[in-house]
Amino acid sequence: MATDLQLPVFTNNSENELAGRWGMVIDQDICTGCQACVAACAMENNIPFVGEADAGYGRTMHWIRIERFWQGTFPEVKMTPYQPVLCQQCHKAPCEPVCPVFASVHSVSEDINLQVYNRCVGTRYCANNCPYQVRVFNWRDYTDARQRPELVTLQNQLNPDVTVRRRGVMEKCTFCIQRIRHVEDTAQSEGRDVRDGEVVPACAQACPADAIVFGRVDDPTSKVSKAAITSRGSHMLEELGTLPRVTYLAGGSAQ
Amino acid sequence: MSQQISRRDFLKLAGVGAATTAVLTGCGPASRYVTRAPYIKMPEYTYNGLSTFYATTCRECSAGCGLVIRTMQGRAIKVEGNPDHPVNLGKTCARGQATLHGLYNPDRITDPIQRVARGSEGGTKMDWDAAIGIVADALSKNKPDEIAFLVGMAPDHLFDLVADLAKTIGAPAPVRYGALGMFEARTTLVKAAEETFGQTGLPFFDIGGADLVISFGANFLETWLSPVAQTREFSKMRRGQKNKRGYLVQFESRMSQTGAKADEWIPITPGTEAMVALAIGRLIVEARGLALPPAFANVDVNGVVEASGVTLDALNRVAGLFSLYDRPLVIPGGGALGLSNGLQTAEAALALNALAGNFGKDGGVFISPTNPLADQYHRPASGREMQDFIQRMVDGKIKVLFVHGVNPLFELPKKLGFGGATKYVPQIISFATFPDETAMEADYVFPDHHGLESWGYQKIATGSASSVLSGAQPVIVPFFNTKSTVDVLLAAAQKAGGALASAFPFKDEVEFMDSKLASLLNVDGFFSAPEINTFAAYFQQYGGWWKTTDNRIAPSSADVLNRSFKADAAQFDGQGDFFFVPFVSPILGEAGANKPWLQEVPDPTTTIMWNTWVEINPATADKLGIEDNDVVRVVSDYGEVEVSVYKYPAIRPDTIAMPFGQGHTAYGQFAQGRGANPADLFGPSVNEAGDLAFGSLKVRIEKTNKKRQLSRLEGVLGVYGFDSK
Amino acid sequence: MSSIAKPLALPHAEEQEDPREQLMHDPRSRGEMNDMVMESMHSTTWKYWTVTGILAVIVVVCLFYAWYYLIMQGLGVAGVNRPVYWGIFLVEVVFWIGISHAGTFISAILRVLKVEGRRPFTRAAELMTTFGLVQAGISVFLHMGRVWLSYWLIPFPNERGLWPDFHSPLMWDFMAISTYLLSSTMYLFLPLIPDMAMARDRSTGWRKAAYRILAIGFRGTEGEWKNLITAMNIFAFAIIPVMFSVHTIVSWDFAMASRPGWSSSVFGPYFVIGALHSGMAAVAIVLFLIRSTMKNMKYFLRPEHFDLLGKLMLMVSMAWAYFYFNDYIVSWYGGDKWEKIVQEFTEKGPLWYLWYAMLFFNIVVPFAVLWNKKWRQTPWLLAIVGLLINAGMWLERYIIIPETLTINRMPFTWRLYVPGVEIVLTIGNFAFFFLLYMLASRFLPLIPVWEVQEGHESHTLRKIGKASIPTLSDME
Amino acid sequence: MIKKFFDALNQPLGRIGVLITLLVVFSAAVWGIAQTQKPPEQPIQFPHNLHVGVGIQCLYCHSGALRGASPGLPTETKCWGCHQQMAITNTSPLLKPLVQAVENNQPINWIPVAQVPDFVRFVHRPHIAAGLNCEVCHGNVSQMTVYQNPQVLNMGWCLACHRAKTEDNIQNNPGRDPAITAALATKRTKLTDCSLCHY
Repeated sequence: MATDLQLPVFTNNSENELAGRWGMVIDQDICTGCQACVAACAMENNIPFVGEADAGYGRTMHWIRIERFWQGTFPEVKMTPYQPVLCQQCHKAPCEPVCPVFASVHSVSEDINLQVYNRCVGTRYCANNCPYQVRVFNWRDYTDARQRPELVTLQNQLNPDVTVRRRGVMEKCTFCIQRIRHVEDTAQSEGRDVRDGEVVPACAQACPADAIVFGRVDDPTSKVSKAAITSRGSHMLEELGTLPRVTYLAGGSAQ
Repeated sequence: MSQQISRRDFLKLAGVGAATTAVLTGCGPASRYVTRAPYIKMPEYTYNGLSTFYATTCRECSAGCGLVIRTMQGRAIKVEGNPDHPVNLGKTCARGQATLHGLYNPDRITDPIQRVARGSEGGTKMDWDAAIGIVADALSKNKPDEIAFLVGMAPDHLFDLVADLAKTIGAPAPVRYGALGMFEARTTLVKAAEETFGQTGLPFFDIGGADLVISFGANFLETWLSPVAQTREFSKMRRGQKNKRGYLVQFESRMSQTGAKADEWIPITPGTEAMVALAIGRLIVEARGLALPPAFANVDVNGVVEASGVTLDALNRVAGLFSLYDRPLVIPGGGALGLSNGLQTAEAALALNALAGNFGKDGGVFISPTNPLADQYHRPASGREMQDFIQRMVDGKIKVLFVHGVNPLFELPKKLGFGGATKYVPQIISFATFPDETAMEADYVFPDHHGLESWGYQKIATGSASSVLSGAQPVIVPFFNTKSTVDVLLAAAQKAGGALASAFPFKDEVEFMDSKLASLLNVDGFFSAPEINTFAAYFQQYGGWWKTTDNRIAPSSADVLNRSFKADAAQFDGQGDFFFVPFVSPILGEAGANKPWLQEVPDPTTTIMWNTWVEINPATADKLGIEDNDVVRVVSDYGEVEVSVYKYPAIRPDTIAMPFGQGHTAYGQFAQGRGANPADLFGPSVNEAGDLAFGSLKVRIEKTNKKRQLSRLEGVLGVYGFDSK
Repeated sequence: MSSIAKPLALPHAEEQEDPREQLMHDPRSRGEMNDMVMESMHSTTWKYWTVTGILAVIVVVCLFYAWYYLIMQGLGVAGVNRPVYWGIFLVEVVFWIGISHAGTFISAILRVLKVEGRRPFTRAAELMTTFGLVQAGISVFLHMGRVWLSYWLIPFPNERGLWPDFHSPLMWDFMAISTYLLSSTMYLFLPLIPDMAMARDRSTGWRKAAYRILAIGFRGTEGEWKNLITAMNIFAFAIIPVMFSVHTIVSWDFAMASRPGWSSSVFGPYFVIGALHSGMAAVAIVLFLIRSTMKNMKYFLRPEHFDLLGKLMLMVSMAWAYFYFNDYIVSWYGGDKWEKIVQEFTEKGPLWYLWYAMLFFNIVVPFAVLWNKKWRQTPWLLAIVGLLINAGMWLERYIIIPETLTINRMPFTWRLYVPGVEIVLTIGNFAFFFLLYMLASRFLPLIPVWEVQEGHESHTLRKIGKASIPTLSDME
Repeated sequence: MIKKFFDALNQPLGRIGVLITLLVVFSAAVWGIAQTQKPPEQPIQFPHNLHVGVGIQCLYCHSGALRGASPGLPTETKCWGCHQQMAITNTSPLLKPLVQAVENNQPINWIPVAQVPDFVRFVHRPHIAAGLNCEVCHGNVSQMTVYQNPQVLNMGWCLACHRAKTEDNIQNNPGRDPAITAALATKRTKLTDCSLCHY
């Protein structure tokens, strides 16, 4: 057998690559924290529910969670603007180099972070190293209908485009790569480029406030690139140099 | 197959044997020995391996958002919003997303059942012919005025049929009820509009057109009226305008999700909203140096400051906002209306709108468009009407009760006595899809299809500027041996014979729908068609029919300001120390508790999952020696519940709050025995409009020395510091 | 070779402690020593079998059955959650690797430095190395979510063209631990050869068959001795860098991660010293147990050896304290927001008592006890100190892993860790270690008897001041 | 006793015993693996050779391959469409299951053979679009009765082709055109990306 000894090469920071490919803008000022994205994501990506005890112990499987904090005490109490936190699809992702088996790996063609479920051996190092804490682990066999008989009928809802994960596997937001792939495939079959706004992840699709915008960040005319150009924009934990692909627009009274 | 295949037959044939076993085996190469069953007869518009999308209407609440369901090989896979639908424009809420967990819920009632004894689990299975016979007997063998229909809030084709049916046999009109209607205080809104404008209809608040929104308790981002539409409008208000950011002020005693989005959240003593509104009006008039109109003449600003706990500065600031912004809008709603003076609050808020001069203008107040199929707005039953209904039951005036789409045993306050009244009704027939509390008490359960398996239309009450009739169609073949209630009633009418049979000569519900839709032929709208088959085909394809014009009705506002408004302090029942603020869980709504994924979606403000909590101000809790997760007993004059404590920073110290949505005693494995129901505490008092004054309660708290851990998404260590547990 | 050294007549005998209290002063004949060691291996009382049986039951239930349960149910039965993705399993890994360091340190470094006091207890320490590494390896596998795929960490050519990622510290870890396990096993085996030959010549039955294989034909010729000594010298020198690198690499699992409280450049030496700290203490416990439970061991293991061990423990404890505060002060002085929160959390958070307990056990206890020579020479006291130090070092790892992981850069997710099935498996792990040791104690000579004899033969007692010190004889 | 056992192993007969035991274990493993590779029992012993032999195109029945991920299995109505016109349908015992299924409106439960694991998302369309014929992967179906995979459908096999198609060599780039070289490199990045198949 001819063995290909080529190891995936970690990309350098050439200007071109820094431009990125897919990106997201989340406007915290109009996010109402309604959790539609959370539910939509779960339905699209076959995310299991874990039950009350595990949910209360930090084992929820949400790929996107909405954070909020309290400031001050009554009556001057304020809630910080809702902040949906999902995988930031870092260009220089801390989760990637620590995986011993390349299960957490960068997709060079799409410039997003991948989690290859079937390669994952469950060391959970990537989750430790993720500064955003957006990786979730299948602590139990949450999807096994033999162990959870209530799933027998519920599993009819599973999306056939997305792998159903079993115990011991790390997972995270994929920017709905099945939708990206589907749209790319359609565009290719029609002999054209992917149009702006054609790829819509489940969260952005559901968001009643239209607070989530998704698209190509390397295209300066795309909706997402335009939305990101504002003084309100920032990246989460920018100081770590992870080059996230999700831009947050600050909430509150900033113009 | 020789005869003409109706549209429904076609779908039925198409889906039989669709593959369900593949793709389910998970992350491992274990799928080798699965089998694949191809379609017997594939629908012609379906391709192997490609999804098929069906437009339909969401039935999770009565707002009626348009959905597009992605299906594959006969299975419903994903809920997406219908981008054309004027109510939601392609967006959905969490409840809408989880509707598939209702469709494929493991606890659904699979067959028609005759209960051995009321309240007992299960029962003997029947076949549908026998079931139809029982319905036919019930319709024909009872005196017409002893037949009662109790249906859900959504004004759909079933409601039309039942209304027609009742009219034909001479029975009392069907009663529509839903807990959301109670918490929204729709009757109060409608009554206030009627008194203020002299016009019947549900007020429409054009949030998207406004640049300043002042809300008195209206939780319009959560469950109030049409949340998805209002969220979209909110987003337009906040960031959709050029060079201007919309401003939201929220008056309420407990910070709701809407309050969390407010730029200014002003805690206010419950029941003082009306006077605060009038005081703001007076301050505006005074600041502008105008003559004081009678509307605001009676209010004493200093007295208001004292009663409401809102500082004069705050009142002045809010009054000042009216001059800073071009299109202010005042919304009364939710908890503020469910008080003994709720009608006053609604009217005072409308008076403020009148002062802002925004009746019938962009960013102002309208009357919601009337529906294409209705001449005027039919509001659901108010609390008082439900009390009358229950009284009729107790008096033995109801011999047979048909229940569909509503779960009065859970949704009505226990104190109203529906549970006790059922024993005076000899025959209760439920059409419930799920084994809810009322279905458990019914003699017969003839399960209806899930919303995604059934045909129908829904008359949209509000949420869109145009008049909308939303369409529904089955997206999959019925998963269980259920039958559409409309079909059951139509078949029963045929079986009963006589006038009934001739009044309803329809083969099935699609024909019935067509008969109703016929009035829309050749009417200008999103599409129009000259004959019914074309129209019906478009109707299914686009998920409904709607006008493309602005059909909102501008209210007449001539002399609102010259009326005199009252603003009394609200009356509170009971001797407790705390005001009680019940609110509908924004995630679960009234009927979401049986969907596991909704249970696991965290509450937006507290991030609690899977349970009920009571919100207490941390300072109050410390004073009482109560910690997070302590179980306390909340006691009102009418009942008590035991519930875990959540120390909520944004609630008045003299107020406690509890979400509605849990506390089921039936309703499937995910809902049963989980949490507590705040409606158990409610009293029977109603406000002037007849809506239940559910918030007019004073309760007290008793410690129980028990602890029950609440499941939170938030990490307590990080959000509240190391010291808290 | 000289004849057996005779006890010297000391000029001021009445002022001296009895010279026979030291092993070097108390030589017995070779045959006698061999028989004493053989007897210690053969004497199996009912107590021994009871303890072994109980341990075996514990291992089967708490380790193998619990592991099966863990694999079938998934890691949900353990206490790990978000954000504490690594729990007690990793604590155990670091702990056991730490324990394993003492063996090499005592055996290799002291051998290289020709410290005579090491002779009777090198074997016990080396066995600890190997068995500790076995536990560490088990803990690594316990920790993995899909352990049945763990062979993917091994670089082997496959049809997919996939390799493990050599960027990952876990990969280095995997390599380092397997190298260390291999080399320490070899290093355990080499000095065992003459003893195996000795045992072969003095036993019958299956033991003889087994020893015959293990002795690989060693007969004690000059050439064989020469080769053996050369091999041991090479190994002794070669294994020292391996030993230092292993724990440095283990520390890189943490130091390379971008977690507050972890990314610290001093972690390498700090972890090595920590490993020695717990390792020395563990040797003290094991020596005490051997001495008090096995036959004839009071002859070989004497207060002088505990004294030496006590001194080493004191020294390492001071070094550990230096490195700990080095790490602490740097992150305190550095003023990074998140580092500060981590420190505040460990000191004032809900688990503050662990931090104080750790400092007390690791610094205060050895300081208070080990300065006193008499106390150092009291085996049971030293064993208790060792126990406390091990508890302290276990807590130190607990603080570094699950407790530090509680804090991250997303305060919304901070959550405490409550161990679940880990506790059972930890019990199983310890039981397995002791079970292996128990079985080995009746199969392998725990005293490297040839080394002791070599010491007797090649050393004489010299009087330096008032003390008589065994020194290399002039002949060498 | 243990010694006796060890001693016995040292005898020639003992050694042969060890050898036999090892052989049995090894051949059981081989047999077990072989079992998983056998074509499964199908509800109808569908003769591919016959159907291909009369000139039916693959895509006539498995038309989904042109449009999307799954080529799909023909509906019963499609089978019946032809078969109801043939006399053999009513006589052949092999076709009994089809007749029965059609009469009872029952689905036929085929067992998929050319199958990738669930964590692999294989889409047929781009492969057809790239000009691959069905037999490149599925072998010469005209020679098979019940379909059988011509090779193990594993990742190495997929990747070998993805790599070969994108290699910068004489076959793919005869003129050493730098533009083609760049295009091949881009294509290779895409075709060897994990996210192409695993999500």
